[in-house]
Order: sequence, then structure tokens, then C-alpha cells
Amino acid sequence: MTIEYIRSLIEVFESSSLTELHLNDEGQEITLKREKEIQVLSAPVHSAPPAPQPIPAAGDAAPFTQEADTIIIPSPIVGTFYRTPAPDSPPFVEVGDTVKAGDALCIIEAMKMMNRLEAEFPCEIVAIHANHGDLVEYDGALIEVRRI
Amino acid sequence: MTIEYIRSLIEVFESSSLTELHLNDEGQEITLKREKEIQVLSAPVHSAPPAPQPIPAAGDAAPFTQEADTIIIPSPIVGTFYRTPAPDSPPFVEVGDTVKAGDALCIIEAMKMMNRLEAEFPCEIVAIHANHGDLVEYDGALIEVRRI
Amino acid sequence: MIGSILIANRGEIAVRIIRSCRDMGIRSVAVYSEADRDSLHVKMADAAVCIGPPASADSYLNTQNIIAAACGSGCDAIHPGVGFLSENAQFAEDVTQAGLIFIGPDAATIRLVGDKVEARRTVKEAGIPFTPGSPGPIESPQEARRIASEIGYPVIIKAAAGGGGRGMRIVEREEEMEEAFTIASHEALSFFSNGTIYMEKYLRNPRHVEVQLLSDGKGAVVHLGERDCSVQKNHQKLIEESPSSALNTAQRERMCKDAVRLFKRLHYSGAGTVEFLVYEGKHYFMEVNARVQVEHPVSEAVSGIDIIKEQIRIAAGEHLGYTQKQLHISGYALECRINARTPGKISLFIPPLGPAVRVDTHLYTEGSVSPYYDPLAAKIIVHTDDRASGIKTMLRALQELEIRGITTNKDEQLTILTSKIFNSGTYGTDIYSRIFQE
Amino acid sequence: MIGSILIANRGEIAVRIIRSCRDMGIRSVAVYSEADRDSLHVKMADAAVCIGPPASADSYLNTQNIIAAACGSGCDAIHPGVGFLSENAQFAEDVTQAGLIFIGPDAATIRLVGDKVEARRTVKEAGIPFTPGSPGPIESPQEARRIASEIGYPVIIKAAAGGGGRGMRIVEREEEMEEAFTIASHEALSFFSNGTIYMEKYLRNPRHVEVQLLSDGKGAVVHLGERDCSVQKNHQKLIEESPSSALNTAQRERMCKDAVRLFKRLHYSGAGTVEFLVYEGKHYFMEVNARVQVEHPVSEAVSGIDIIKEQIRIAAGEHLGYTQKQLHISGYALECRINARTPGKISLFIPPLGPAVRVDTHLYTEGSVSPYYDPLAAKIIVHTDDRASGIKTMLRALQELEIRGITTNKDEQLTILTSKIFNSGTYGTDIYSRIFQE
Repeated sequence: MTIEYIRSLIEVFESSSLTELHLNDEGQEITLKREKEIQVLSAPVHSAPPAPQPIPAAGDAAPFTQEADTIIIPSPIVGTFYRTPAPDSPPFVEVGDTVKAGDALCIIEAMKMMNRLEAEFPCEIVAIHANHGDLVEYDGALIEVRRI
Repeated sequence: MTIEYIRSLIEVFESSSLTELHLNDEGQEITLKREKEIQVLSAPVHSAPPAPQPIPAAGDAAPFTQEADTIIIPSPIVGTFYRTPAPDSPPFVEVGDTVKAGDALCIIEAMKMMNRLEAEFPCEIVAIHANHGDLVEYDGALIEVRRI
Repeated sequence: MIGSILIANRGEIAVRIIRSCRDMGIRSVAVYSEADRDSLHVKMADAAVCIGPPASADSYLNTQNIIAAACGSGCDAIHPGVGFLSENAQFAEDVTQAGLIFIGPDAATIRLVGDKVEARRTVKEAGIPFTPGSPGPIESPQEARRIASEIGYPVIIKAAAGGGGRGMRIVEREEEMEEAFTIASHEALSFFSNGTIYMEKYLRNPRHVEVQLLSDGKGAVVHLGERDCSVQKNHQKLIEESPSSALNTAQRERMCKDAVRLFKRLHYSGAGTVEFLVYEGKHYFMEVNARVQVEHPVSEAVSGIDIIKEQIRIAAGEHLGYTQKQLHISGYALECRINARTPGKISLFIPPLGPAVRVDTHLYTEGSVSPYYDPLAAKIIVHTDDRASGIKTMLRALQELEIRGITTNKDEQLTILTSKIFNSGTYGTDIYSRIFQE
Repeated sequence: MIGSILIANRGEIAVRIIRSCRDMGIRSVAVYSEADRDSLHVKMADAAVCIGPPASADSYLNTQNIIAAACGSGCDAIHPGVGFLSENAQFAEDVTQAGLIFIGPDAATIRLVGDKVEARRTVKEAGIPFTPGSPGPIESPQEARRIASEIGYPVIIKAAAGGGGRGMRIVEREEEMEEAFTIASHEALSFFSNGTIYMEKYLRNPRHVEVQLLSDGKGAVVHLGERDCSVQKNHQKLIEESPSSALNTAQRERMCKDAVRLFKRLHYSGAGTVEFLVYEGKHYFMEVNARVQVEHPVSEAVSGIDIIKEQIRIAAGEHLGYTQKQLHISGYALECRINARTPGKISLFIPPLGPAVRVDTHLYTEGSVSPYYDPLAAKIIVHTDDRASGIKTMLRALQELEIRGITTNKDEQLTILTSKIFNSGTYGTDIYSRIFQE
């Protein structure tokens, strides 16, 4: 079985909707597998639930669970991302912190309203994907956490 | 060896410049071949020699030889194809006729000049590809013959 | 001057607006739903912000996300395009309150012209003819019957807040009135949260002709001629042209003057359209569209004016800078809307090119038509000397157009363009059903 | 009227002519070499005839096959396009003798304006300024030195039958004259079978400005304004614009009037161009191009006239039907030529679209650029209010243009368009080398 053969096989496989392919051709064996959706942690492709209207208390936004061991909390609205409650305050959370359900994670400012985003469950902060002051998009990655 | 496998193999083969591929994969064998140029008898793809200028005596036009057993005589110029020397005369040739070198095959009229096309070698008329009075293109198929 | 514009729309109109932004050296910011990640307006804009999931209500109609995106991406202004939020007075107000410029007339004007009863009152004061009808809202079937017997059947009853054929009922005879009134009020209430109903005399098979206006809100108002939009299928425009074959020079002049007078009275600021019905050589006011329209390129072709540029300039507070006399409206322009009949991936898109042809579209090879939104796929516009040559050039253009991967109404458009009745120039809004023998 | 036209050309100009035929309801017949079987003009025409092998000499210059194709396919007329046989007086004569209409001026006019010495004589009689030079052919290096010392160095010696920079020599000093004269005569003889040489004063870095004319051969002559073609690389035009930034209104008027006077004197019939050099605000006659030019869309944009349609109408014997005063020349037009730098298969072609942009091309996705012919791949033309906005719109258009599979000069065009010197409007024909520091 040449590299070219395998390449073609993969092409055919990829242009199909299969998630697994096994071939045994007179003793030569090959197995191809893939996830239905590619998991990209830094840019989630799953749809979060539609942003409720009017903008809810940020804590209402259900972060979606991924099959990997970390979870990305996406932005439920478009707005400006703030890590601190006020210009001179320390950040709500830092990487490595652990928080309990209901603890504040960040603020998203939209329409001159400060929307506090809270943790829905106890977790460890793994990464912060937006910069203080950034515009965050709908469903944009904010904070990556590990459930504890 | 699945259909898909063969399809992929053909695609790879077609996108290459190969003319032959033989594969023996632990007892499974396949052979692919193709002609460098596809032979289309009714619409020759070989270039005939450039039409000499000014228009030569039509007999000068070298018909090109094909690898099949018939030969298509192409038009060396653009003009009107006539099967007869004059409106009321019988055709120069009919399918099934045999002619010797130098016998007239047809006339191509261009710029009010009647250009007689002659056989270059003894042959049997297999088919006539243009209709009396048609405009024939450069290199357009005129008469198909078999060398005798 | 405006330095950066957020375009609160998608599809061909968003692409159209981005192009004028580029031409003016203005930064453009696109917004998009999750279904539109690979859409052309997202690729073309200088920046793009995702504002919600595919459903329009959660994305292209999500005013809060749109305004936050504009503020957060450093825009000074929002262009609403057509449809979606373009005639939403509340949105115009919210945009202004967020410290941004709304590219369109002010909220009060949008509100006034959006209320059919209020608009009729203003039109009457301006001395513009409109179809005979109820002086204001109709309260009961009894009142409806009384007015209908005064103006004569057939009549049409309409929702004051309506549009697009909803909450509209044609009543042919008195005995149908009670039921029609009840259904129309109910529809008006459920579609527009406003059960107010009014009545007009129904004109059978009139022409639909509208006047394009530019008004700087400082007293200068010009028109860019009229557009005839009589070729419609289920109240959706398919073909638009200028000038209209239903008007002579004197009629055209009267109609355009009326439209200009109305906009002066409204102290209107921006681009807008006054729609009329034309019946037996007379025009009757129908409504004001307080926004740019899909068919605006027709007027751009005959006038040489870029209407989107003018909208932006007026919103920035500039004076129009020219008078009606300085405008040179010439030739004939024709637009065909190419609508998708199926969503899907575009495997090949070949637009018509060459002289006299313009194409506005968001399609591209490898792009796609989304099932979530409007089916408008491309607008083909031609500009020639006269109607006969315009139709020929449009046929040339449509023959060049190739869209693989979806089905469209192109063949239907070719049937209309080659029909005897369309070529005659003499028909009413029933032309579509007459050609296709519905 | 003409019912059927054979287009004796290929590439974008053949496509361009087919489009106008369609717009006029005229049947179009394409001709093609064996290398052009899949070319766009073959696909678009109503019929197509193969006329020879790839080499131009055996196909697109094969007058006998072309005329036979026209007669045999029922055409009444032949349009020669640009290049190839378009200024071949013998071809024009042969076409006419075959009983067909040649779409262009008559053979005698082509012959007259094609002979530089003869043309200068006519121009002198018409009282049109031209650069000081030899009154007629120069016979010897001695005569060349004598005339050069009269008019002053630098001078340029040219082949009377020449064009495209061949048989041309700039002579800076007397001691260079003998060798330059010998080389130029030799080149003239080998390229044009005619060793006749004449001399002009050499203008250093003038502007290249030309006037587009339409003349019906019955006394009516109009101009469609001028085109500035100063942006050239090795004498090949890259960018053309109208109006020229080198002329004020009075200078423009004088130049256009001179061109019209010359065409009246020539009893010229058809579309044609008078090329001038502009130097320190004055214009000097250079040559007449007795055909449509590649850059004709620039004049179409500012005038709203379809020059190909007019060529066909005039060839059919129609009167022009309008006067200079009835023409409305407005705005600013700019054309960029996109040239292929490599031949190859086009895997993707995305033309710019939207308002103010026109594209003339024979490229299409899955098509190809042949190694046998001219590298011109596409012409992008924009029409706007003024030069500054025209340059912005051209940048927008070029950014949208995508051609995959071949390399082109697009980046070079972007460099020119964004250069300070091009934007200043003040430069000479050395602009290209100044930008690229050759």
C-alpha cells in the first residue's frame, strides 16, 4: 500500500461523511477515523445557545462542554471584555486560580452596561483568551477552565 | 480492490503525464493505459502542416496519417466544399470508389478560386465528412480514405 | 467626515456599501451571523464582527450586539442597508443615543412615514394626489362599509403599520366587507402589534412607479428620475427600469415635482423613495421608503450619482452641493433580480462583463447561498440609450451569467424579457401572471 | 443594415465586439487558430470557424482564410479589431473586393495615415502643429546632420512605415548621427520592407495624449475627449485616463479642434484616434490610428457612447446623427491593463464588480492564457467624478480582482496607482522608470 494510495483514500474519506473506515485488502490493513467536528479549543465551532434578548445577567450564559478536559466559556453578547471590576482593581481571576460557582470571571460592557460573567460550576482557570479592553464577538472565546 | 480505489487510481493517473501504469499488489493486478492524444476520426486533433501561403494547388496538402487503418484528409484552407466539378456534373468520388494518386477528390472554393484537392496515393473512399456546399474550416475533416 | 462605518446588513447590499466605503477612503466593518462566516461581505470588509447565531432575530436584528460591535470596533456610523433594521425608528434612535451617526433619515421621519395613516395626512397637506380612501383609521366594519360605498368598490383595506402584502385585503363587494375587515384587523394586530386599519380605492393593475430622492435636510432636494417596478411576483419586485414606459414627459415631471415637494415638507435627510401607483396616466401616492432600495442602481445608472456615497455624505452633515438642473439624467437603465430558488454551495459563478453592464452580488465561486436569508443572489443592471437596446443588452448579460450549484429564476427572467407584453411597454402589475398564465 | 459580422481577431477585443453585436441584434462569427479552440470569443460567438494553426501569420493574419470564412458563413462585414489586420490597407481592399464591408476607414485612408511622411504632409496642410523635423524622407547621413543642426539636438529618426518603437533612434549629438542613421534604415528595411527614414525634434518626457474621434465620412465629425496614455513601459501603454491631467480647458479644446479638423480633411469614415505629444502645454501631432484602440473604453465611459456600435453603424452607411454639442462628456475614467506575465491555465478568475467598474476580458475560470499571442489579459475601467476618486475606485477594483494560475502585472499597477508621482498628475512618459528606478 503506497503513500499515494493512502493519500487518495484519505481524500475520498474526507470528501465523504464517514467518521471511520477500515480496509483489509488481502492481508493489507488500514483504519481511518475522525471526529464528526474537529475540536479547536481556541476557536470553538460549536454553537452556543442563542444570546437571550434582552441581554441576561452574564452568568446565565451556559458555557458549553467539550469532550476534551477543558471548557471554553464563550461570550454570549458582543461587547468590550474587562478582566477587572474597575480600572485600578486587580483582575477577577488569573490563570491557575480556582473559583467556585457564582464567582465573577470578567465583565463584558455593551451599551454602557457592565455585564458580569460568573462561573456556573467550580473550576480552575486554564487560560484567558481575550485581552483586557478587547472587543469580543458573539460566541468568541473568553476564558478556558477545567471543571473541578 | 474497490471501485473507489480504482477511481482514485485513475484520477492520479489522469493528472500525470503517464501513458501506462501496471500494478501488482500481492496478487491483485491492474493495468491502465491511454493514448498520448485521443484519436478522433471525425474531428482530427493532429495539426496538419500549416496552410502554405498563397493557397497551393490543393493536391499539395499532405493528408496526415493516423494509426488506425483509415486516413482523414483535412482541409488545407477555409472555403466552400464541392463534391462536383460543376453544378450538373456527378461527384468526383462516392463512398466505396477506389482512386489512384492524382485523381480529383473534391473542390474547395475560396476567394472565387476553385482549388482541386487530389489524392496523393491510391485509396478507397470510406466516408465523406462534409456536405456539398458546406463551409469547411482549416484542418476540418473532408474525406476519409483507406490506403490500398 | 465619517472615518469608519459599520454595515448592519449582509448579502449583496453589504458588499455594495463596502465598495462605496472603499471609494471614499472610509474603513468598513462587517457584522455577520454564524451562518455567514464565509460570506463575501465578511471577506471584503476591513474588519468583521460575529453578532449571533444564524436566525436573523438573534443576529442581523440584534440591535444591542450591532451597536456594541460598532462602538467596540471604533466606528462613527452605522449603515443599515435595506431590510432588517433599515426602517426601524427605535434602532435609529438607539444608534444616535450610543453617540453614533445613523446613515438614514432621523427616527422621527422613519416613524412618521412608517405609519400609513400619518403619512397620508402629510401627503394630503402637501397637495399630492393619493387614491381616495378613509381620512384616518377605520374603527368598525360599519364605518368601512360607509366609506367604501362613498369611494366605490373595489377597495383595499390595509394595516396602518403594514407592508409586504400582509394585513391587506381587496374587497370587491359590500357583502364581503365584514369578514375582510375582521381578518385584516386580526392580521394587522398579530403581524405588526397594531390593529389599526385604513381603506383606499383599489386600482386594478396599475403601474408601480417610484421616484428616487436625495435630500440633505438643509433644504436641498433633488430627484434622480423615476423607477418602474411593475414586474412583480407575489408583490416581490423582479425587474426595475428607468424611465418608466407608462409616463410621458409632462406626467413624469409632475410626479417628480410632487415627490420633491413632499421631501421638502418632511425636512427629509438622506436618500429615500416615494412610491406611486400610476393608473390611466395619473399618479397616486402609495408610500415613502425611508432608506436606500434594492433597485437603487437603476437610478445610479441614469444619473451617474452614487446613492450610497450621497447617503454617507448627507449623514456626515455635508450639503448636497448641486441642484436639479446640474444633474444629467440620461439613457435607459434596466435591472433584473436573480433570485436563488435553492440554497447551496456555488461551484462556479461567472458574472456578465463588458460595456453597459453592472453586477451587484455576494456570490463567488466556492461561496454559498444560505437557507436562512433573502433569496436575492445577484442584480444585473444595464445602461443603454433606450428601452429596446436595454432589453437586448440585458439578454446578452443574462446569457453570459452562469451560476452552478443552485437553481435560480434566470430562465423566468429571460421569459419575461422576451415576452411580447414586456416589450410592448404597456401592462400593469398583473404582467407576471399574464406571462405565466397563473 | 449589417446582419452578420465576422470578427477577425481574438482575445478581449473579440469578446468586446461580440457583445456589441449582441446588443445590436447582429449575428457574430468568430475565427480562431487551433490554439484558441477553448477561447472565450469562440464560446460566445454565434458561430466560429477555425482558420489555421497557432502561429498568427498562418491564422489571424491569414487574410484568405479569414475572407473565405466570412463569405462561407454568410457575413456581410468583417471587423478587424485592434492589431493583426486592423491597419492593413491591402486587407481592407481585399475585404471590399470580396463584396464585404470592412468595418474601418477605407484602404486609401489607412494607407495615407500609415505612411508617416505622407501623414505629416496632410497634417501640415491642415495647419496642425507637429514637432519640427525633416520635410520629407532623408536620403543620407549628411542630410540628416544638416537638418538636425537646424532643429537642434536631441532628435529622433524614425522609419516612415514604422511603429511600436522599431526603427526608431534618439540621437543626442552630431557624432552619433552616422551610425544611428545606418542602423535605423537597416531596421526599417528589415521590419517594414521600406527603408525610408525621417526625422523629428525629440521631446524629452512629453505626455502622450490622444483624441478619440467618430466620423461618418459624410461630413459629421465629433470627438469624445482625449485620453492620456503617458504611463508606458517600453512604449507599451499600461494606464489610460480621460481627461488628461496635463491639459487645461483651453489647451484641451485646441487639441480636440485640431483633431476634428484633420479628420474632416481626411474625409475619414469610422472611429479613429489622433495621437499627440504634449510638451510644456503645447500639443504636437504624432500619428493617426485608423482603427479602434485598446483603450477605447476610457472614452466610452466619459461620453456614454459605445464606440464599437458607432463603428458598425458608420460602416453600414448611417449618419452619425448627433453633433458635438449634443454629447455630454463627463466625469473621469481610468483604465488599467492587466497583462499576463506567464501563459497558463486559469484555475480561478474573479473579476471586480459593483458600481463604476467595467471589465473587458477573455479570461474565465478554467480558461487559459495562450503563449502565442499578446499578453493583454484584462482591462479594468472605472468611471467616477474626478481623478482622486477614480484612483481610489481603481484600487478597490484591483483588490477584488483575482487571477489564479498565471502571474500578472497587477502588483506593478498597484504600485503605480499608489505612487506619489502618479497621484500628483505631473509627470512625463518617463513615469514608469521613475517609479521603478530602472
